[in-house]
Amino acid sequence: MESNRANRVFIFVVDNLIWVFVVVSLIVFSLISKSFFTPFNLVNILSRVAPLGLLVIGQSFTLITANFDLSSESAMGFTAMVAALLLASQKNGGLGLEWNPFVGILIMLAVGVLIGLFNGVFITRLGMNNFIMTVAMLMVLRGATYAISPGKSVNFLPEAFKWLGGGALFRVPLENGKMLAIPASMFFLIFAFLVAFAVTKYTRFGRNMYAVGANRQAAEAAGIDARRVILWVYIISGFCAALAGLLDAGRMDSATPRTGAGLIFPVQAAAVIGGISLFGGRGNLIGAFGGVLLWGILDTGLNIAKVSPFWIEVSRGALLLFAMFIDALKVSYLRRTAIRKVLSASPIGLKDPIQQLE
Amino acid sequence: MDTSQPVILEMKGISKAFPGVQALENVDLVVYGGEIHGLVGKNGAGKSTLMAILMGIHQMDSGTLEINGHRFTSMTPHEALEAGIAYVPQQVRMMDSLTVAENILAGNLPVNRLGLVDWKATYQEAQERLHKLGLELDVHERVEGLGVVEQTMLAIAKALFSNAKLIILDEPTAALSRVDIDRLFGFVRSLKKMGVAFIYISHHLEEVFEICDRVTVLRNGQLVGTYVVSELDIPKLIRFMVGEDIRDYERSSSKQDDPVLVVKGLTRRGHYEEVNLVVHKGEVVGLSGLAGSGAASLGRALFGLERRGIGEIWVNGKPFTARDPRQALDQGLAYLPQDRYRFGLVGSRPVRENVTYTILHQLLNPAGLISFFKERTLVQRYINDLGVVCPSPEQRVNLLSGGNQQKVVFAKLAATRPSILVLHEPTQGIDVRAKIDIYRIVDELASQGVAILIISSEVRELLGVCDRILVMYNGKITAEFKAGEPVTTPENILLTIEGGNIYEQKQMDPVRS
Amino acid sequence: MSRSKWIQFVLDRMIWFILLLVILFFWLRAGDKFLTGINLINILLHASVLGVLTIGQTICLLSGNFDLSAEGAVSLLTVLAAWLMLPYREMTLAQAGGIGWELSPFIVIPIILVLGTVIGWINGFLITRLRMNNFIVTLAMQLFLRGLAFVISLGAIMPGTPKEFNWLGGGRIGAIPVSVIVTILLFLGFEFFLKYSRFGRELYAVGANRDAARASGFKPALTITKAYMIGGFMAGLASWMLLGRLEVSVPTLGVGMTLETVASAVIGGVALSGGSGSIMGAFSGVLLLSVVDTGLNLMEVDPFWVTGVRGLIILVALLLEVQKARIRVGAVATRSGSSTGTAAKS
Amino acid sequence: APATPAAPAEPQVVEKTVVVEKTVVVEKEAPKTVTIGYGAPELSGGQGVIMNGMVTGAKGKNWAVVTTNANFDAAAQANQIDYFISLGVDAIVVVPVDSQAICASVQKAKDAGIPFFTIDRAPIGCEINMTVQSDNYMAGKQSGEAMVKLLTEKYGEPKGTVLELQGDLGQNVAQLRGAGFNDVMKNYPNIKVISKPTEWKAEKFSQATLDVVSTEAVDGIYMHSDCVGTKVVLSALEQLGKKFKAGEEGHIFLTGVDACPDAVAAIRDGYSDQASSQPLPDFGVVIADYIEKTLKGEQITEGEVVKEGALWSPARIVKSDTGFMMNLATTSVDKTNASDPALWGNQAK
Ligand SMILES: Nc1ncnc2c1ncn2[C@@H]1O[C@H](COP(=O)(O)OP(=O)(O)OP(=O)(O)O)[C@@H](O)[C@H]1O
Ligand SMILES: Nc1ncnc2c1ncn2[C@@H]1O[C@H](COP(=O)(O)OP(=O)(O)OP(=O)(O)O)[C@@H](O)[C@H]1O
Ligand SMILES: [Mg+2]
Ligand SMILES: [Mg+2]
Repeated sequence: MESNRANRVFIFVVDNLIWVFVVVSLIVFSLISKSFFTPFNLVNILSRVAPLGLLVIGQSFTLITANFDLSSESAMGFTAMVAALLLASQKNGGLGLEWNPFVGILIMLAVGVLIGLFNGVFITRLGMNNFIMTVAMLMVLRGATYAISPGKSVNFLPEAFKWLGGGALFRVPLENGKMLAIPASMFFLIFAFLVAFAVTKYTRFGRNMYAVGANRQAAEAAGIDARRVILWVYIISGFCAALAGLLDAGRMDSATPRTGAGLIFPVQAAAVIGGISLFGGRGNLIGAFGGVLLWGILDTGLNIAKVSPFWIEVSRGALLLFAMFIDALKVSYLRRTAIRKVLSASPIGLKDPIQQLE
Repeated sequence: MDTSQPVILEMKGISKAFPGVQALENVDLVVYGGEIHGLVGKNGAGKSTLMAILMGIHQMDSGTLEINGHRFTSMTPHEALEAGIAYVPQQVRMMDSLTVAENILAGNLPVNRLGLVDWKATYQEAQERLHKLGLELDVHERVEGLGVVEQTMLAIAKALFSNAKLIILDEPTAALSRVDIDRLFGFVRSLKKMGVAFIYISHHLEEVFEICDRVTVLRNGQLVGTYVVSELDIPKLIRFMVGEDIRDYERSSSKQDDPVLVVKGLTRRGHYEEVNLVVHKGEVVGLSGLAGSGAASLGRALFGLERRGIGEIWVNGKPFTARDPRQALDQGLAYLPQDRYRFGLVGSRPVRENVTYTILHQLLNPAGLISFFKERTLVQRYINDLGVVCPSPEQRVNLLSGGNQQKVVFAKLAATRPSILVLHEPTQGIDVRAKIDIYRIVDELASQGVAILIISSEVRELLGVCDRILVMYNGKITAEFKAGEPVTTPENILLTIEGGNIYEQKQMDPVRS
Repeated sequence: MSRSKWIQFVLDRMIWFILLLVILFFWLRAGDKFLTGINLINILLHASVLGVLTIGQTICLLSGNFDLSAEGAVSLLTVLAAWLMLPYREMTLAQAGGIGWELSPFIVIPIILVLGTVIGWINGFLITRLRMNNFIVTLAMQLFLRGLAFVISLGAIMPGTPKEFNWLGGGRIGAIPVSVIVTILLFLGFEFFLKYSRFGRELYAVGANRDAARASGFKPALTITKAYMIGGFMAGLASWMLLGRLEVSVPTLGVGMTLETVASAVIGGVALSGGSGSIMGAFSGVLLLSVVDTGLNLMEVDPFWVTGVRGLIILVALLLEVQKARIRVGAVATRSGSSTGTAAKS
Repeated sequence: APATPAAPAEPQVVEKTVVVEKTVVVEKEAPKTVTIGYGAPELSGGQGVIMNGMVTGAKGKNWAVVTTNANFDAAAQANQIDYFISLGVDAIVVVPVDSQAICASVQKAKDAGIPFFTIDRAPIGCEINMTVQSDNYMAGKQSGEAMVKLLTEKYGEPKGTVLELQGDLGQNVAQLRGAGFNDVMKNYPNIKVISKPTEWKAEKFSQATLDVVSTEAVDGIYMHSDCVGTKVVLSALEQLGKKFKAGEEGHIFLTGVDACPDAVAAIRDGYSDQASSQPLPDFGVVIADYIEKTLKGEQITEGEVVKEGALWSPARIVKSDTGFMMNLATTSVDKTNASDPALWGNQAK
């Protein structure tokens, strides 16, 4: 009985390994630097990973259906630039139209949706390979961002536009008399992940996504219109990218031609560490959130641990390898004890859990 | 058969050609409601193609199709589903990473007032639906955690839930043990009572007699006829399928005295214990047992696919130390796996490559590259020797019929010139004619001095081929039957397989429990 | 029958025809400048480094694995090579010298090739022995290696690699650059090698069906490790080529190459799921990218539009490529219709 | 990357290890050590070295420096500045990844009461304590003027074809260097400028040179960064058989911004013609004085700053709408002054 309980606890821990990493890294960095585990810093980690998080949500949706969306980093930059151009004054790099910020937000979200629609239509209707389609889109959109700006950043955006990304929801006083601003983006991020989790877990559409990713033929045989599901996940991914653009532009109070550039690998890494399989049908959004947090903690933690900038990338790579190593140990332990069911439920992205049993 | 039932399906004059093959020519098929309709024929006779046309996967070149009175001149997969036709392939492919409940209700999950998926209701409904069909599965379990029968039954159940009236079962028993087959048949019969019709494709003719009402026979893409099963017998059916009487298989090889494979006290906890066995040169030994008896584990372990545990193994008088398949092959032991799609063949590669995977090192020219000339001649020789029917050695192997695929696996193993060949369910999914071919191949190999160990749940097959049959129960070898001895009867063997003891002379029905 | 075979033949090589179309497009747009010998050589020249890396990537993809680390290896190995060969120069300047050992290129070249291979081995070890996820492992490795490149160079540019070293990247035999010859030989060689060697067979078998490969006596773990080692070796070779061409090491060399190599391979018909595709196919993908790049350099496109136009051209080319499935279905339908002698149905 | 190199004005030997160290904390007798937060936009080329200049400057004052690298990512830089603020540093010094995007962070620092300085680039649209930079537009203009002069010498009138190898068009360093150059070229309709973006990538410098020079009659090449470009472009020309010394038939003029050691050496050797030398090495050292002043509560004043023996002298401090701005002088280097030991490009050992 006792050992059974211990075993259950163990399995629970193994199931939620990503959260173990999150907690351990929090503890380790707190021990390394006393300025890490401060309310200010923790709040900041959450708000700064918000754009990344939104991209991870979109990416997770496509990955669950066994599709890539590599274009989302460019979609984020492009939508942010479109909105910024429409909203900012000429002096600040905009077109001088100075439209109403809400119109700007609507347009930017619509552009995101359009990009997703475009990807989706090409992939589902014209039979393009999803990887290449989105790589091409990545180039087209980044190029378009450079072209419309042209090359210039745009800043000083309207307050209402900035609020979600950079605004404070409320302020709480700290012991040292300073006020801690609780950023709206932090709540939005958590809210977005909850919504995304709810969508994937509690809507028919969400379950259809898993079905399509797990086995497209079987899903189609069950009357699920796989092409429609895939079209929709790309639309959602485009929408999330636009939201990420909104958060980023708000936080930075500007849109730059390079906004979002180079985020795609961190996005995929966060999703995969969080248990979303690159091969579809596995993983959940809560795990992906853990992946995002871990990435954010490493990012900040390494700076705070005063690792030299020259060494930061090295350390990040090494830590990532270490996390995967622990995961591999887990898998091999499970293999030895042959707890096959746990393994197949395990939240770190295995290609084929059964194969790992061999 | 109950002719009072309405006609569900009527296919008339169906023809279909593939590049280079006339797969079907002018074939008719009529199925009534509540009927289990057998569909038999040699490998490549066109059974799967006919069904693919019915399912809208292939388009027929000519012919008509009527389902429940609706006429179709062409069919899409979607229309087929709408019309109530469901296909359960041999390799059931479901949404592995999702739970049983979700697989059942996919695309139509119950929602609450807010439009959100109601998981409690989902599990409950799935449970109830399964219960109504008399199927008890844990609906919370992921499908990848289920066994093969459970998956097949689940697939049938799923089809019914989407209002299928006619379910096509394509070789559903190929990977099942007898116990599981009984479970499946029980399930199918109970559904038949509810008015569901089945088309049942199988190479196990006894099964056709066991479960089918009528049977349609195809030969080389042409219709031979449709017969009421109770008016047929096996030899007749075989004659219809093959077009001639097939000479019964007779052993010609004979066992020699030198032991090739010697296993002493092999033990792996939880799988098998204290296994002792000897296979001699030219001898064919059968090994049978229930699922979980350890027979299959033993085969895989010998080949190095699984851990082996402790104990001694000798091959040709030398200690057998292989830790992986490569070493096993090098030390003279070859293994034919049960699941040929997953372990036997690389489906997307040509026949030529599949045949030579095991012996590439022998085909190298002085430059260390593969000599295509040597390879082609060798492959051609095996294709001729084993009678593999394929348009060319460059054909992708998964486009061949089942029997020919199995021959390719044989060719691959025979090419290594093994001393001992372990065969695991070698005739699964293979037609009667090809089975005989396989037996001949086995016999031929034995007469060349290869020791052969066949692990199979088909007792009749073992009786026809083996010199000796060993039975495993609960991880131990519990009985040995020698060919030609009076105790060596199917009944006795089945009894021991199920754990009984023939010397206790208990009168019990050995075939079914 | 012969007509359909011919259609089949064309369809199988569709990407090459698309390549011709793209060349035609640039010829019309950029005028005779484009179809000059020297420009065609330039196209091949630009295809060389990308090509060498794509060979490595393709081999990894064939085994069913990604290699995201090669671009990191290029960063590290170029920096390392320069660092070992160049004379010492004070580090406080934007340009720096090496560590001061001034090793001969004949020592350094083997070092980077071996190091590349070792990096590949480490990838393979982590993925096959420790069963870590290949995507994350190689991504982490990329970060790690690029990080090391910065640690060694401190971000500085190291100019002036020795003549003997530059031969591969910058040398020419007549008008033809050595790197072009080497790259073409490598593509042909690897195409041949994968077709005729034992390793090639293993690679396709392991990529297509790992379990069956194992049961056929192959060792998937070993094959995958070898694939990564080839990938690493190619990264070493690409580093040598690139550094020799530029004569300057910058720690950011190679940034963004992963997507390009994977894209080239996939454009050329290599499946991301493993076991299908060919080296020459991947070459066509590489050529497509470099034709587009060179063409854009000759057409006076607004610099701000270059990236976007590049993406668009690739998109259109692929759109043509996917049409082949439809053409094929059409061709097969008419053929089977005629062979049964029945009237074509609607 | 654009080289904005740093060599201390008083040549001093800086050990390599100094650079590698994450922070240089030198204990002071005073109870509180001053800590500076330094944010680099990236570390390749000159940027890594600017950072070392800052470290050197701080070391001279016995300050600690916390350094970060944004790797071209404006958002990452914003995060790092948040972190400086939470750390409570005494002053923040940044080379902005994006001059406009930095303003949100400037506001945060202001709210927290931390003085804010930038090096190399001024912010656009917000006010900070001070910027120390050299004028990139000016540098581009100098190179442009030199190019015009060279073309006029060759043809007797300003005409010909010039290849402009641009940096990353999303960064205003590249934009200013481009604008300075092109504003000169605009006046000469017979000079055709072919612009190719390189994103500061050495590969692309090489590729664009090979493609354009082999198909067009190019008379001159202008590089947004000669640190990255000189060697690469020369080796590309050599591969095309078009590498000639000044005065030889077929020589292609080379001008560029930065005046890195190679570029200066190439001018001496006659392969290159002009480089606009930005006296950037001293940024960190110069700015340290003004940080000290600000921390002591003293006012920075407008006016000329002269320092004996420094090429950046005389410099002017002016008050602009983005705060005090100190523009260090840019020197146009050609064969007449290429051997001047005061050029930072000649200070390598
Ligand atoms: N997609 C295809 N392309 C070309 N030929 C095919 C294709 N599918 C089937 N064939 C050929 O059509 C013929 C009929 O095959 P089919 O699969 O219908 O036989 P089968 O009766 O189902 O055999 P088995 O018992 O082995 O399953 C065979 O000669 C087969 O090789
Ligand atoms: N990977 C595994 N993890 C845990 N237990 C296993 C595993 N594989 C098999 N077993 C258990 O080991 C025993 C032997 O299983 P195995 O499937 O090898 O039996 P078998 O005799 O080979 O069956 P069959 O003849 O039907 O193939 C069974 O009790 C089974 O539940
Ligand atoms: Mg079949
Ligand atoms: Mg078939």
